Amino acid sequence: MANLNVKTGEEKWYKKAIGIFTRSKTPIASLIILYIAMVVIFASFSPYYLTIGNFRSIFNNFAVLGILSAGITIVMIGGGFDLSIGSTMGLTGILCAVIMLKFSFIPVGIVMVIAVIIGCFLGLINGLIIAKIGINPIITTLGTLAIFRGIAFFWADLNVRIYSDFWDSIGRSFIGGIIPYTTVYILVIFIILALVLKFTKFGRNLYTIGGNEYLAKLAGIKVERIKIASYVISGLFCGLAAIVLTSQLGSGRPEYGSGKELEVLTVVVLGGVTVGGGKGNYLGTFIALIIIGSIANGLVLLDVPVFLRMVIKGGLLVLAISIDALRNRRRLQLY
Amino acid sequence: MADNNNVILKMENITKTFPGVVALNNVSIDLKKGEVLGILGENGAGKSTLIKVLAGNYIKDSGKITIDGNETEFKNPGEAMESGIRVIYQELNTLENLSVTENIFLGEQETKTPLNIIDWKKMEKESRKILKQLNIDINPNTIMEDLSVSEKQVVEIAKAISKKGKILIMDEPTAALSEEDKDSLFEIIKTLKEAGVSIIYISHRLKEIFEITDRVTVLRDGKKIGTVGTSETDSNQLVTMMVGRDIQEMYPKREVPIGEVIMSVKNLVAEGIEDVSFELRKGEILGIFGLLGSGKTSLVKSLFGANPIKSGKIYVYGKKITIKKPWQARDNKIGLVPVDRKLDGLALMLGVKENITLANIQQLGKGFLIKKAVEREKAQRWIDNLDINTPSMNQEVNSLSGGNQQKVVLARWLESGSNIIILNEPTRGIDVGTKVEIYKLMQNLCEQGAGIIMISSELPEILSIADRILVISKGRITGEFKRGKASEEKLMQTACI
Amino acid sequence: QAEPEVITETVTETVTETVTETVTETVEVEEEAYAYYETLKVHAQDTDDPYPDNPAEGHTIAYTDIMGGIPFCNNVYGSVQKEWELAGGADSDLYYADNQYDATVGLQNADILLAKEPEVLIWFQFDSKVNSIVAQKYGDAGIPIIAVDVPVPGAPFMGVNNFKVAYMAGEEAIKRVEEQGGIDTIDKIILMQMPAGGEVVMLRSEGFYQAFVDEYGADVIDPMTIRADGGAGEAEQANAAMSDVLTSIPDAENFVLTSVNEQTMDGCISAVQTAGRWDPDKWIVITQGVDDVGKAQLREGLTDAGVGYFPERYGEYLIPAVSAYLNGELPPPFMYVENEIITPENIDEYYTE
Amino acid sequence: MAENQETPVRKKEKKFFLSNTITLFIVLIVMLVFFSLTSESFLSTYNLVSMLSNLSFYGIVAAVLTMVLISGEIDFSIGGNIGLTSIIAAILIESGVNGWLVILLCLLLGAAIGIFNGFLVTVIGVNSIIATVGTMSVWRGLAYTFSDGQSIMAMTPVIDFLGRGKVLNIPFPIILFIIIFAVCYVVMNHSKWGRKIYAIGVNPMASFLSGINVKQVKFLTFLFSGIAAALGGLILASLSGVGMPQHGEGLELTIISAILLGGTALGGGRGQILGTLVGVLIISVLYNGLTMLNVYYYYVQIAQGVVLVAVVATYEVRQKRLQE
Ligand SMILES: Nc1ncnc2c1ncn2[C@@H]1O[C@H](COP(=O)(O)OP(=O)(O)OP(=O)(O)O)[C@@H](O)[C@H]1O
Ligand SMILES: Nc1ncnc2c1ncn2[C@@H]1O[C@H](COP(=O)(O)OP(=O)(O)OP(=O)(O)O)[C@@H](O)[C@H]1O
Ligand SMILES: [Mg+2]
Ligand SMILES: [Mg+2]
Repeated sequence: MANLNVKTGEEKWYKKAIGIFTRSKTPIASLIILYIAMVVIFASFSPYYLTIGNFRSIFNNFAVLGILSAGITIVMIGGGFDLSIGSTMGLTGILCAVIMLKFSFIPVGIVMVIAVIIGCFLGLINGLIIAKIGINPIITTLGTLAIFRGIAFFWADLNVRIYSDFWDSIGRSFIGGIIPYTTVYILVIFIILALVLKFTKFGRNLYTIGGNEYLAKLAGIKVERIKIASYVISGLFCGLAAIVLTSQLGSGRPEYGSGKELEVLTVVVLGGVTVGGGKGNYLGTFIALIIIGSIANGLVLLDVPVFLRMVIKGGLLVLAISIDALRNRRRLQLY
Repeated sequence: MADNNNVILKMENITKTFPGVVALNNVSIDLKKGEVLGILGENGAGKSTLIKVLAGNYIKDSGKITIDGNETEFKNPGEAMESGIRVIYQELNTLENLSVTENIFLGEQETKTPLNIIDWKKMEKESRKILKQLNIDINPNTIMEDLSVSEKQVVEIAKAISKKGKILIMDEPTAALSEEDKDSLFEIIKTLKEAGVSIIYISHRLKEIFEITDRVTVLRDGKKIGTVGTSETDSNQLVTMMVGRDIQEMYPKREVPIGEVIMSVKNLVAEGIEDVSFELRKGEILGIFGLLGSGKTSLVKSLFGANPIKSGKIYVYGKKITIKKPWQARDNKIGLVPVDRKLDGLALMLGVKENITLANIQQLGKGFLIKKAVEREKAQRWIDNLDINTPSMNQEVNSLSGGNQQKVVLARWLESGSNIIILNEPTRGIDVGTKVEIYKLMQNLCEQGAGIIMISSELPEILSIADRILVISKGRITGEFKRGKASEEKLMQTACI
Repeated sequence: QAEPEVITETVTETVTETVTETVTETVEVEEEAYAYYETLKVHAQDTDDPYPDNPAEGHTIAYTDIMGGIPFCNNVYGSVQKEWELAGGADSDLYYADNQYDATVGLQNADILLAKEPEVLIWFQFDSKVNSIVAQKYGDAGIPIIAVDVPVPGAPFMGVNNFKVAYMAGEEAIKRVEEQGGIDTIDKIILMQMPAGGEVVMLRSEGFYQAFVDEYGADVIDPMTIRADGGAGEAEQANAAMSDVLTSIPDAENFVLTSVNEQTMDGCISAVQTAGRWDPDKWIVITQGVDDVGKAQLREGLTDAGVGYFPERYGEYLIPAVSAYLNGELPPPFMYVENEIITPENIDEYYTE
Repeated sequence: MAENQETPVRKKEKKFFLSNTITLFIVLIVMLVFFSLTSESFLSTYNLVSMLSNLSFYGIVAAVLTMVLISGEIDFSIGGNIGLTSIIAAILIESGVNGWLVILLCLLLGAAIGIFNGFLVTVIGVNSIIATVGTMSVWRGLAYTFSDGQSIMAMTPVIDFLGRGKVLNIPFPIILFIIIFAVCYVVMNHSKWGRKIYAIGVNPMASFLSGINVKQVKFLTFLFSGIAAALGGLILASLSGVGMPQHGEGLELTIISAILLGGTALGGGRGQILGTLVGVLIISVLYNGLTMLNVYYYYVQIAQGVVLVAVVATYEVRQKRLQE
């Protein structure tokens, strides 16, 4: 269905429609099937599953994950990697909380802007090291993962609680009591970024760089600049995620966001973003996000013991990605 | 404008060294408006380096580049492109998981106002137009990985001509092209020329040089030997300039007695090929000819266990064998020199020695460990026998020239004692001098009792070197010719069936 | 306050040997044998003056944090530093390492500190079983250990009696349940636990449960109890766990909630708020510890009461105990903090804002 | 003969490779000197020996994982594997199984884990990063499930010896560590199999077309990394005296940092076992020395991050200069 391998003939209109999001091949079809299967299973075992309240909680719970995966999708399509997102978010979060605590005269709106700036700045550091010195992104961000987290602990002894109702409402309010604001943010972010990828030079050049950096240089693309920009964008979304996270938790702590990187990685790779770059899109990331969120939620409703959930989550990820690998086997089979 | 009005580009006294290699030594060329300048030279002569210096890929050590009378120095390819220099590089540079359209407009997408949004419609239309000009039927929405090597090469060409430049550089654009595609390319070159575009054309095929260029510059060992008007020279002179000595015969052919059947293929069906049967004899060079996408590569890959066989039988020395994986082919003394050396043939970051012994690691001494002395001795033997030009056996193959890389791959199979050797476009991108060496080598092997299957899309080569030619079309054998009984026309006719 | 007999009885039913031992021995403590310790402790609790005779002067000790940087630990370490200086110890003679909630890190730290040959080790680590190796190493080297909050085999224990504080919290909750109209007004009792901390830490919520069972009977309590794993005592993980819990009980409205520490509670409450199910009148929330976070929660009216551990006073037990060792005396095997129930009403008596 | 006629290119290259390792050694030596000057106890035998025993369990895993990385794959599930093995070992010990049998069973478990990972990556064709991130949480989850989230005592003579025994006054884990590094060194530098791993890492397609069984070689590297992690889990259970579901949590990133620090390239083809050895030592010495100096853990963390990025930066800068 989503196999857009159109060697002959014209594209059907619906293929074109999907094609906006999926110019490169992704496991969208298997993901959708997986999701439907999950919904059927969960719904048949739990009467609560298909309630509005439940969807509300699914969507609100993956807000932070969603915003982070929005940023890293950009980085990974460009052939990069960002393991530091959890730390970047944690550091940004605690800095915002500290600013609100110590400089309470600063309007909350300004603090939000500061959060975004801090996030971008941390992303810029990653970007500069990766693009200018040319260090492998995994290594760089493995380093900054530790460094940013370490810096966040400078403020560990402060008990930074957030007393701004506005700040609190960012991650906790619902439109008409049903649709979480966070879902709206995610949708807006994903649609904008999908359009950016599809219809801007920046977006297309990102795919080129991810596909083959040398070639991108030959094609006259300003590779360094775009790479740096992609990390800044990832940092920006870490900043936004930090706002939502501290809002949902009502405090800033240095350890917030630890271990998030692997969760986010799971989402985007499940969504078809490849680790080497050059592939992926927001439709895939979005469906994967819903799947990951729904698994967590469904396992709770099915009353699966907490430790077993970890096993099942990991197992489902392996299963989904295996099905996709088998589907694409012809391409990869050789050795 | 001090210079002659006509001269658009001047490169003067360009020197470029790589660690241990002087790739360009005081080379000067000039290029006039609307002319096609050929550059000839053996492998490693410095042709690609010269154009890469021009296109901003490499920074020259010294020298001067003047375009339109202004001295310039491009720090990166982007700057060169902005000043109207377009390049088709020797290596394929396509993005496998993007569409043809995207590849053609790589980095230079068409946009529409407001907001500078990418205009997909326009790009698709343009692509269709360009591909049509090139006379090739590819849907611009196809994903690159579904194309064959030659189709990809056409897309490369389309990419270079999609935006009009002042100077168009082509580094062996026809290496992977069939005759027909070459003709369409030359039509386009002529049109561009008329429109005032200057072209630098690099090729190892003398025939093409005579067909399309106005002047030819010959390089040897990083030095410029001279520039001559194409109409005032002949191939003997050019070859002499290139190799520094006379080459008596372009296609030396020694008669080798043809012996018993050593391999026979019956009703082979596999991905890309349908019902193929043939025999290969001892001492024979069996040529395989076919158009782009006809199934040549698929065929030899199936013989080598790299393309799953659906049905059919393969006999070697009368014994039925199963080949599911390359190691089975190797153990049956079949060797394959793949068409894309860098991608499929060599472990570029390893040394010459390691690459020569790659198929025979298990034979490097008894037991678990590698006996280094054995390995050195084996590598040295083939470096000497095949005259592989390398500073040391530990040199990374990455830095060898194309011909020498090809010899390394060949050495690997000779080392493993293969006597059925499959060569897929063995002389692609290889200079005349080395070509002759490779032909001789092939015949030596035949004399020693091997049988060779050679895929080639270079007509003169296959007509002169092969003892027998199979023509393949749409995965089936459509014709078989003995040496001397075939002609270019006949081959093309049968290939189009 | 609960009668010691009651506790002993309940403990034997539910708890492992270590703790039974712990509690029974509490009853038999002979105060006179530890006069040196007692004097210094009383001095430390009463004043901020230097200890008489500078008992720590010229000595070295080592201290480990269970998880450096969290408010509870900051309070404890701060008081240890303060008392150490009051006892005449030099700042550089107080070796420090952070166990990071990680047994492997703890083992390394134990070795690193042992290489520095301190005279006493104050050991604060979350898993009591790993501690047996540490005890063995220091035993071989002849260096005494004082265990903080989590027992170390053979070492004197300082901190809270987990079961006792949990039981206290349970009784406080029951009082509120009764005020509200009895157990029928409650839909669910949620225990946000930390299995990773081992059995002893589990008592910190199981005691709470036991108090309810003792009051209303297991038939009533068991069906309404939810045990959840709130992670390693951090807000973010607890937040996720609480969201899961809420998902699984969409119809429940009135709750009793307790957790291992106040970080965890912070995560729980924010999850309830985020889910839009927060109503202070419908939640009876009792916390453990009353560290800086806990104080803030009480003052904000988020929690109803907390069992005060007074982490900022841990040093007042630990350093006198250390001093006892340094001067050839012994500290008592059990040094329990005197816990108090802290509520928004009485918090100002203990802590000024 | 040709060996001796090395051109400037080759010489420069040699220098380049030496320099990476030399850089690393210099960093290590500078650290050793610095810490022995600033801390009296740092150079004590007790400290050095206990540091080595404490790093042995993950050093072993790092050595074997280096092979996986050179072959172009990665195994993130080692940490989960360590946790699961330590728990299974503890459960077996608790139920009175003989120590030798425990070791055997746990190594078999490790092998099974390795086989499963290898199967996913080589047979199904799943990207190894994502496959092993997935299995990581499977193993970890199983560890929690079997132990109900709690630690279990793991003491029995044979196991005790594994992590805490001594031979000729040298702790046994250190001996194991040295043996396994030596074996890995010989395998990667002198064996046929090691050569295949390098070749595959550099160009899997060319290796395949030269008759190397790429899948088989990769599969085996996963198998060995599974077994090594299980051995690591056993040693850790012995060092700590308990099986714990948290054992090895976050260790994958530490180990991979050490390997990368040692100059192994992600994506395969380049790397040295010796480099990994020094990488592991640097990470441990840094932690040990800074903790000796009473430095807070988060400063240690910053220092580790800075060293990783800075050392790798010198590699890159050097390589760039070489290319110019
Ligand atoms: N990046 C590089 N690093 C080191 N040496 C190089 C590099 N590129 C080219 N060389 C060397 O420079 C010389 C000139 O190479 P160049 O590629 O220009 O030759 P060419 O004439 O294009 O040959 P061919 O016909 O094989 O393409 C060769 O000896 C080659 O080995
Ligand atoms: N693995 C494959 N999967 C799908 N199609 C394939 C595969 N291999 C080959 N083909 C298709 O089979 C046909 C024959 O391909 P093959 O590469 O053998 O042709 P060729 O004659 O070698 O062409 P060229 O001269 O371009 O290399 C082509 O249309 C190609 O697209
Ligand atoms: Mg060239
Ligand atoms: Mg082909």
